[in-house]
Amino acid sequence: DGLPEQDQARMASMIEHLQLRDSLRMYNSLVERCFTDCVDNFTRKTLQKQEETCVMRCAEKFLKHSMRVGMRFAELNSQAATPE
Amino acid sequence: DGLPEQDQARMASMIEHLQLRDSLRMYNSLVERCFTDCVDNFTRKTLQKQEETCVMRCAEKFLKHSMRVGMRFAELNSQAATPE
Amino acid sequence: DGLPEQDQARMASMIEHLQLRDSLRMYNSLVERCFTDCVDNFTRKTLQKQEETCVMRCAEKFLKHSMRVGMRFAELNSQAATPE
Amino acid sequence: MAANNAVGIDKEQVFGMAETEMEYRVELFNRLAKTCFSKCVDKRYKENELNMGENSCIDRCVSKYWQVNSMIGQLLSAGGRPPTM
Amino acid sequence: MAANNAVGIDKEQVFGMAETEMEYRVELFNRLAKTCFSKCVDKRYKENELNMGENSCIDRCVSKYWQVNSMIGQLLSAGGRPPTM
Amino acid sequence: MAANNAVGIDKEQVFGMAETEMEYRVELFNRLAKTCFSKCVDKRYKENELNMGENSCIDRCVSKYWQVNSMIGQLLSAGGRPPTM
Repeated sequence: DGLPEQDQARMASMIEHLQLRDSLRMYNSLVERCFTDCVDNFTRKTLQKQEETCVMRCAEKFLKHSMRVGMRFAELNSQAATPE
Repeated sequence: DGLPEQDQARMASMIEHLQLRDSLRMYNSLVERCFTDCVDNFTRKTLQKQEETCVMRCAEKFLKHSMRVGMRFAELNSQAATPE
Repeated sequence: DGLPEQDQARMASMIEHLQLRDSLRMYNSLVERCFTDCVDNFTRKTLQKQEETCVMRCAEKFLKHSMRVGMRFAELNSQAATPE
Repeated sequence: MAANNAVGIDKEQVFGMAETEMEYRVELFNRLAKTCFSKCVDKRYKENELNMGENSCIDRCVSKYWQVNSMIGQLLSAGGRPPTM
Repeated sequence: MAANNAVGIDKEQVFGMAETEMEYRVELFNRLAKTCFSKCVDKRYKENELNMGENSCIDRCVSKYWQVNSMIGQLLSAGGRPPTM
Repeated sequence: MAANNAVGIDKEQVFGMAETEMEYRVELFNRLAKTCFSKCVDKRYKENELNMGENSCIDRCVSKYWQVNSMIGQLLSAGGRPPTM
């Protein structure tokens, strides 16, 4: 609030940087999870149809799950007036 | 030792920062572990009595465990005269 | 490429720093994995012969595995002309 | 010059703490999400929608995780021991 | 002075993004390696060499992991949603 | 000015290495603690104290983990290969 303009810019840039880093980590963890849950056959080097379907459903479910958790999390965060 | 005062302050501040970060991570991992081990029933949205008991015991055991490991770890570290 | 010399030095130093950090993490994760897979008997405080053998094989296999994955990963990376 | 430096360090600390606090929240969220996904979502992935049972499981899971987080936070600060190792 | 600062911030961002990009690749590699080790390598560790079956499993595992990575990357960018939370 | 900068970079490297070294030790401790907790502590949590069996298991687990850490450290440096990827 009372921060000088330059510091506000720096804070915004830090937040942006953390968000980018976090979304890349989420991407990595999503890939690992769906691969682990859906791919178990290594007799061929390309995905089979049902593996592809499984991966897409897994990813979509995970994203919907994240959005739902995000909403609930935000509600609880806002209820906790002074979180510290 | 031979560091200028300003650098000593910076080193101290870095250590403090790492300790804070590490203790917050420990807090997060403790919560995840005790939740995972103790909570498996999702027919209600509040913790039941025996879940609460389980969580508290889990957390206390984990902290005692950490302290014991910390002591042993320090002993081994001090035995290893030149650790690198 | 077009970076001033000073910035190139900084970039090189950053890469070196990330590589050091990553190799230490790999070391930690290798130790955890081989310990978890090979050590399960806690009636004595020193490793038994067959635990040692298991740990060494595990570590060697893991390193060979990492190298193989690294080669395949590099091939795929170079095929993906514009990775972004 | 010295005063300048002192201010410089303080500002670094403020930014450092803000960053640590944000990292903490992000990690809390990520662990919560991972845990509730494991507890609530059927890994056979027969469809790409969350069904009603999964959705209510998720809501309750988030609520309970939050409670556990508070309980352990209180334990850590009550022990005279702030959440340090 | 102001211009100087602006340049300073931009440069920080460039270095910050390069670092984030490298961290991303390292994490991708590490998760891939961990996952394929779990899927392909016999945990009894009867020898210190990877046998032929393990080696071809690893090659296929890397190839399939890469495909899954691309598929999910496309899903995330297609959703209008760049890979953000 | 150039000398000034060179000194600046060196100092950054010193701080960077000190930080990396500390992060390494913290991670070693955390993985050791996590692993020995899994191996030694009964997950039914019937009491809030560690019993004698758990305590001696923990002591031996720490000792063995330390040995494994040294063995693998030696393997990595012996291979001519410092612990790099």
